[in-house]
Amino acid sequence: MSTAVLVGHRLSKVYGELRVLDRVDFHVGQGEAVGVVGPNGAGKTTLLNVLTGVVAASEGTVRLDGRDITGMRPEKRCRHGIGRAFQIPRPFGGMTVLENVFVGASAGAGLRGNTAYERCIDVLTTCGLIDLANRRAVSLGLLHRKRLELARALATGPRVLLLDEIGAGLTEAEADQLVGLILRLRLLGIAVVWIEHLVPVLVQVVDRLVCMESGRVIADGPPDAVLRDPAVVDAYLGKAVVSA
Amino acid sequence: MAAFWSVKRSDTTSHVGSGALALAVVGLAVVPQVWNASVVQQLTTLLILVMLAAMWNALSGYAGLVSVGQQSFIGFGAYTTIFLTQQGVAPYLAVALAPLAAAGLAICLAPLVLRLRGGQFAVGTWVVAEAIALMVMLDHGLGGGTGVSLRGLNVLPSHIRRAYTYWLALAFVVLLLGLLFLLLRSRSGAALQAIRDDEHAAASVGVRTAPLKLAIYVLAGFGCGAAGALTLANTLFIQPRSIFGVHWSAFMIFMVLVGGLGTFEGPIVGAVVFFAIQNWFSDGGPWYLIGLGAVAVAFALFLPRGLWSVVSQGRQIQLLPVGYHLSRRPTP
Amino acid sequence: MTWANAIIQGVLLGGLYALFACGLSLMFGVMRIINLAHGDLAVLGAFVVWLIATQGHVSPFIATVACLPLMILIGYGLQRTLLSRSLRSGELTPLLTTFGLAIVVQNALLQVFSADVRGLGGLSGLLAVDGWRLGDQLAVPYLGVTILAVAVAVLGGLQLVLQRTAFGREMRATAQDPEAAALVGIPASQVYARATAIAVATAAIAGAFLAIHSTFDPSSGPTQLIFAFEAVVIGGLGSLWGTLAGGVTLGVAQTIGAVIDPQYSILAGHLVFLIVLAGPRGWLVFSRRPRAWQPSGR
Amino acid sequence: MTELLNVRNLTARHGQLPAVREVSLTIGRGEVLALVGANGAGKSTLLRAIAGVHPIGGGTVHFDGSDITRLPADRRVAAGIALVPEGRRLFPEMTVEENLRVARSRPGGWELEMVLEAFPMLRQALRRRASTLSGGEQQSTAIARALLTNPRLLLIDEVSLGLSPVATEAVYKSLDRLIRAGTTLVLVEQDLGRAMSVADRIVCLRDGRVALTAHAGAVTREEVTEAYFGLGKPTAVRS
Amino acid sequence: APIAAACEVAGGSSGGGTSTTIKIGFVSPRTGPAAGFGETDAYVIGLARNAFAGGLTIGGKKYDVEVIDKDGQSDPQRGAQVANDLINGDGIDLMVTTSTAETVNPVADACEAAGVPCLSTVMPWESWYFGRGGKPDQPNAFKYTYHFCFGVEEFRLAYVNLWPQVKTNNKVGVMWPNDSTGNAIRQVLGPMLVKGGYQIVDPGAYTDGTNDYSAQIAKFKQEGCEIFNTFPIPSDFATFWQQSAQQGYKPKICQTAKTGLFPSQIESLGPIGVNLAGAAYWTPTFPYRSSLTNVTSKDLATGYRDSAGKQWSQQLGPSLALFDVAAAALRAAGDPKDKEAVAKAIGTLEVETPVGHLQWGKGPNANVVTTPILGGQWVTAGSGRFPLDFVLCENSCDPSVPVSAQLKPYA
Ligand SMILES: Nc1ncnc2c1ncn2[C@@H]1O[C@H](COP(=O)(O)OP(=O)(O)OP(=O)(O)O)[C@@H](O)[C@H]1O
Ligand SMILES: Nc1ncnc2c1ncn2[C@@H]1O[C@H](COP(=O)(O)OP(=O)(O)OP(=O)(O)O)[C@@H](O)[C@H]1O
Ligand SMILES: CC(C)C[C@H](N)C(=O)O
Ligand SMILES: [Mg+2]
Ligand SMILES: [Mg+2]
Repeated sequence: MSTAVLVGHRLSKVYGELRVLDRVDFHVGQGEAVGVVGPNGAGKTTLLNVLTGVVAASEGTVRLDGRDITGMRPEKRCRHGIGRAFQIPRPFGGMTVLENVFVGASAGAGLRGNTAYERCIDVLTTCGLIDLANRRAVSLGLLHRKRLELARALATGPRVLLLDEIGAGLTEAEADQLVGLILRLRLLGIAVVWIEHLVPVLVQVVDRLVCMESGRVIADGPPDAVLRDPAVVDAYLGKAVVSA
Repeated sequence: MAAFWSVKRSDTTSHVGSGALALAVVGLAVVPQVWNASVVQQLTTLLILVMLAAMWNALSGYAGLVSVGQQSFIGFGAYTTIFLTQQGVAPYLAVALAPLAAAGLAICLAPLVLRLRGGQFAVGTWVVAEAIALMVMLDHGLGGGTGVSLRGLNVLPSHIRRAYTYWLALAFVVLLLGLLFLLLRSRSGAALQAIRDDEHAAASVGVRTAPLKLAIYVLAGFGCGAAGALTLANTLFIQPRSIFGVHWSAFMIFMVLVGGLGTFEGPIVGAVVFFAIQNWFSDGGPWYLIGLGAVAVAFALFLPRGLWSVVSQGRQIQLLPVGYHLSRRPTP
Repeated sequence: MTWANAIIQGVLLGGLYALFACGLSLMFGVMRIINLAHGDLAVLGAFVVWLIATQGHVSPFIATVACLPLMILIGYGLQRTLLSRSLRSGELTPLLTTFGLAIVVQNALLQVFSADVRGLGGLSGLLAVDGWRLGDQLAVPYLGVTILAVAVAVLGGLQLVLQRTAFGREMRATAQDPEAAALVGIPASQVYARATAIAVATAAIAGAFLAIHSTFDPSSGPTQLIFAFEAVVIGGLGSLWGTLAGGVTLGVAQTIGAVIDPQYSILAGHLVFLIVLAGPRGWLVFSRRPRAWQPSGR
Repeated sequence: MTELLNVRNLTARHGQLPAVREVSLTIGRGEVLALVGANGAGKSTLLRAIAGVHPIGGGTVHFDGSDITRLPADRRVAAGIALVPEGRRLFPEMTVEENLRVARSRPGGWELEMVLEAFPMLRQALRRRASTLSGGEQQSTAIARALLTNPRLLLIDEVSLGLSPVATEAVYKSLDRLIRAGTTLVLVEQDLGRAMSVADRIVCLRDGRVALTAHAGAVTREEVTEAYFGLGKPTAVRS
Repeated sequence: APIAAACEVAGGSSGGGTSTTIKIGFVSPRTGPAAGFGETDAYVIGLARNAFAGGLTIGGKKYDVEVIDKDGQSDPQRGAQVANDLINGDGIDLMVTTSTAETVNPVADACEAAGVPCLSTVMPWESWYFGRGGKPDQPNAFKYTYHFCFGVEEFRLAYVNLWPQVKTNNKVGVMWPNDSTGNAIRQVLGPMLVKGGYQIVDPGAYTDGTNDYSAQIAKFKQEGCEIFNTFPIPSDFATFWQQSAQQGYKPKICQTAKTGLFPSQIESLGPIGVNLAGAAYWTPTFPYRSSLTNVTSKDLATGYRDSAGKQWSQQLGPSLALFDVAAAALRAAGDPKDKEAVAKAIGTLEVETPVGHLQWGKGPNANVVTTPILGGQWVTAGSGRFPLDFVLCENSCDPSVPVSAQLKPYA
């Protein structure tokens, strides 16, 4: 089990009455892939928001490589190697797909000139967007937008990649491609945190599965173990049978 | 895999375009020698309009900052020029220095103004302009509400004065468009547009939003300051009410939207159109203005993406290439 | 005493500003349109009222009521012809449309009515020129009270409509996402047209009272526009009560400023506005709200 | 089974590029049709065109015998067509309850209480601004909102997108109720197994064209997946 | 220097050269806030064009005369721009301009800078001379620009001869805005009136477009000012005057300037506008005729009424006077195409115009001739088609203009 890259310690987020995150401990190691599941509204996206700094934690700390980054602004965290794909895609509509990715490569990874272009081309190719490179992002359908989210995040050259339901709505074939891609990323030593409701897809990739419910982590461990955990089953899976 | 592809920033049209623009500048530079006073005077006005349009476009077209208050800097530039000349600075030197003061003002205003969003920003900037105007009116050293004339230019023979003003205007246009072009072509250009489209998402891919917005805001302040100072040099008399008037913003909106928002070339086209309308139809009194309004409405209805969109017809034609284009390498 | 008087006058002046701002607030709230023609539409209304009052020899108030149907029609038509179309192409396009509209209206009025100054005060009898005198330094003008009352009625009424009625709910829904509104059966274009109609009607009312409060000519439109915008921004988007509060804040700031030195009157208003703006974000308007399909951080 | 919706040679473009090309299909009353296809195939555009929120470039749409090709979206809702659009499109500044109440409902079975039973997670979110909802909560609200218009034809884009397995179950349960009530359904569902189990008929789009129509029982996963990407022989249209 | 030389060629090539047409440029506000001043222009320019139709014979040479009028849109930048177009584009030989600092100052500046003779009127000469940077100790600050108009001294004369006609406590409440007129008045008139035995109550300058004046009103009530004087734009005065009525401030004399120039500005006030005191820089009773058109003041007013269907306005006189002076100057120059000569000629000119007998050199400085402004009052018209009438109550600036009434107290 490799050293933890990104660690969240006793993270909480409170909105008025509502305790969306409740003292969550979370960590992901180098080259490790962690799947996050949980019923809708469990707090998964919020966890990501807190880790990326889009939302400030009400309490708790976030550490990257042991360094406390709790107060750090999102753009800074990104440049320190935290890449993030939003659950609901947020492309830069006015710009082309290529330019979207270029922003990631230049602002996020700090690349310039040809190295930046090479990065863009790689990423676009791996995400299967290369043929749409000169299309304006507004013109993409939902799933292409999701891929663009992924591509843009990859372009920032993250060491930790936080993915929020980028697989949702993929056809099986497309899902397989995605799985292949994530596996390759892991080989590159990139840590992956992947929120996904497509458990069958998830289990093909992750070493560890975390299940949240109403702001708490209710299970954390090897996928098959977690999926068999009765708490997880009735909170999340229902009678949906999953072969891990 | 990647070997088949390459990113291009410019193509033949843009090469031609850039060349043409360079030539145009050279051509413009010799106008005072070859053409008569009227042309020089007119072109000076046009150049000032181009500056204004380009700056407003930089703000709203590339950074999503829809300002209704750029007249703050126009007026500030003009009055700084007055002030400096009163301190014994040579008029043209003053005109050249004033924009820096305007940039300074922009830096001071930024902390307040740049926190605002959307319509809030629009109205906020407008109010700031009005407030500054009122403060200037309080200062009778600057002529208060009476307004003041720029004295001291009269010592030069009129044709020399005209030529100098013109060259100064031309120089500023080249400088500003140059700066803008470099900014947009640099990595910051893409980042700026990202902010315009979705500030949150931009931040989460590592874009430093604050400094970029500041940069563009200050640049626009500088540019409008220059336009103001030159307007003074061109018209010699100013009053707070008119030099800080919101109609400047209206004109900028007109020029940019008619030309084409968020394109480098559009505002220039728009400025020319506006200028043409002003000169050809202005003797019609009310009718001229009615015409102007009608044109604005017509464009909004039938050509909302502006004239430049017609030229480039969706295809990303750019005379000055600021975009990125992916193209397949001829595979060996 | 002068202070008390200043505050009273300020509150009443605020009523005028709020009335003026009402239409703006509505149009921005519902259609995200910054209507640069608002002031000139108000003056147009004033001219219509003036025509009716002088030709028909009726009191300005009857004339105002009489002109409403026309203004409603104008507003409705305006939205159906110009605005609806420019709304389809980008959020800035309406800015161009209304700018064009503004100068067309203003100069058409100049062409038709000449630059002569006109007023309705003279036709309003005592109401315009008298008030309750509470001591020699304290006076409460009938007109100011009337305007404030009308403002409260109009803005309050509309606020209730927006909050409580189905029509209001549909209006807010359309404001936030016209297409989605259509998908739940709301005819967006009609909602817009109604909103514009109401906005223009209130503009006319404001114009009429402006013409009673002072005099007007074709170029008067823009002069009050900025105060109206300030009121809207201070008050908070969609909240017409807020707009009322904003107007009053502005009015009081100006009258208090004037007591210190007449030159500070308008300046004080602006400064207070900027202070409010610089202050806590919470209740401020206009801030770009995230769209449904991209809530912040999601 | 008499036909409820009849689409003939429907074409829809985004700017220049055609996203739906001359698609023809008919849907019978009470039928459940699963619309599948790779991404970018044109599913959403097709649904949007049927719902009237995407300009129709060519062809006709008949609903219940009457031509609605030129009918604006809101009138189609009144006629009984509802769409749960891609990306939910809730009203961000309104509470969940307002989002649900704002729907102009035709006379019919669904009331607020019933949808809250169908989507229990919404109950405690009723007073919350829609913009603060989680992805799944938004999806549920969107479906609930559509149900409240009491549609005769319900079009759902990406049904289970972002829904947890339990939530998905819940949604399909409520869909069952609809189906039993005789509502006609068109679903875009990427979970093929799911699609084939609920649907009577599968229609697969490719590059905006119908690549395959088949009765759910009469076709294998393999054949459908082939149709997705147009591998192998041109797929026979069996019925 | 080579550059300069090069421009010399270009610069020189502008203008009409040696043609036999004289071009006169005319700039005034026709649109925008000051459009009221421009209402009569079309008629006056018509008269001038007719008069020039036959051309001018100067030094035995016959010249055609062309009048080109442009709209300054009540905006300085616009004014300067049209002026420059006239100078460089149309190559005018002489510029005439009128009405308010927003138009006159920038046009005059443009002419001074370009070396084109320019005549202007209808804005107090102090804001014209000092506002453009002339210094009190400078006898002739400008080489090409000349001005004829009343100044503060004329206002003083009018006031000190008008106000005694009603018995008051000589306490004058003043509202002078922070604009070209207001500032000139505050600087000079205030002290003069004090010397004249009046007590000035000045709450301080205010900004045009202010919507509430209760602060000032309160002050005037406290001090019990029985005379009130102001130089506001019409809408501001309306606001103020109504609030005064509402809050119970009724001076015995309400002396307005700028507002009250034109009938509509008073009519629009309704009843509270009647008996306001005003001042006029021209009325139909001015016993002079236009030397160019040979039209008498009386005919000027009736002619305008018949052609425009409107009541006479003070603008008629000075506007026509501009052309009288223009013609005279061109004649006196010997060579009308020689801008220098024309400018010089104006410096020593004597002309008869509707506003009086103008004579340069006798004015406060070489560039300015002062013209009268006479005190009077807006009263309900006994007869005729117009509700109000302006009657002169004093003529100290020009005794040859008949006085037709006594000032009545306002309330
Ligand atoms: N700004 C906010 N104000 C109030 N409540 C909020 C806010 N943001 C999120 N919530 C609530 O917090 C809970 C967790 O939201 P979150 O998006 O993290 O859930 P999730 O696990 O991502 O669910 P899903 O799988 O559906 O995306 C939800 O109930 C949501 O309504
Ligand atoms: N707004 C738009 N402008 C231009 N082109 C668009 C737009 N929206 C979609 N397209 C294109 O139209 C085609 C069909 O898109 P559509 O979203 O209908 O496909 P889809 O089957 O729904 O894909 P997905 O499964 O990703 O939602 C795609 O090529 C897409 O890129
Ligand atoms: C007539 C004067 C009292 C005012 C002058 N016309 C001006 O507006 O400058
Ligand atoms: Mg989520
Ligand atoms: Mg889709």
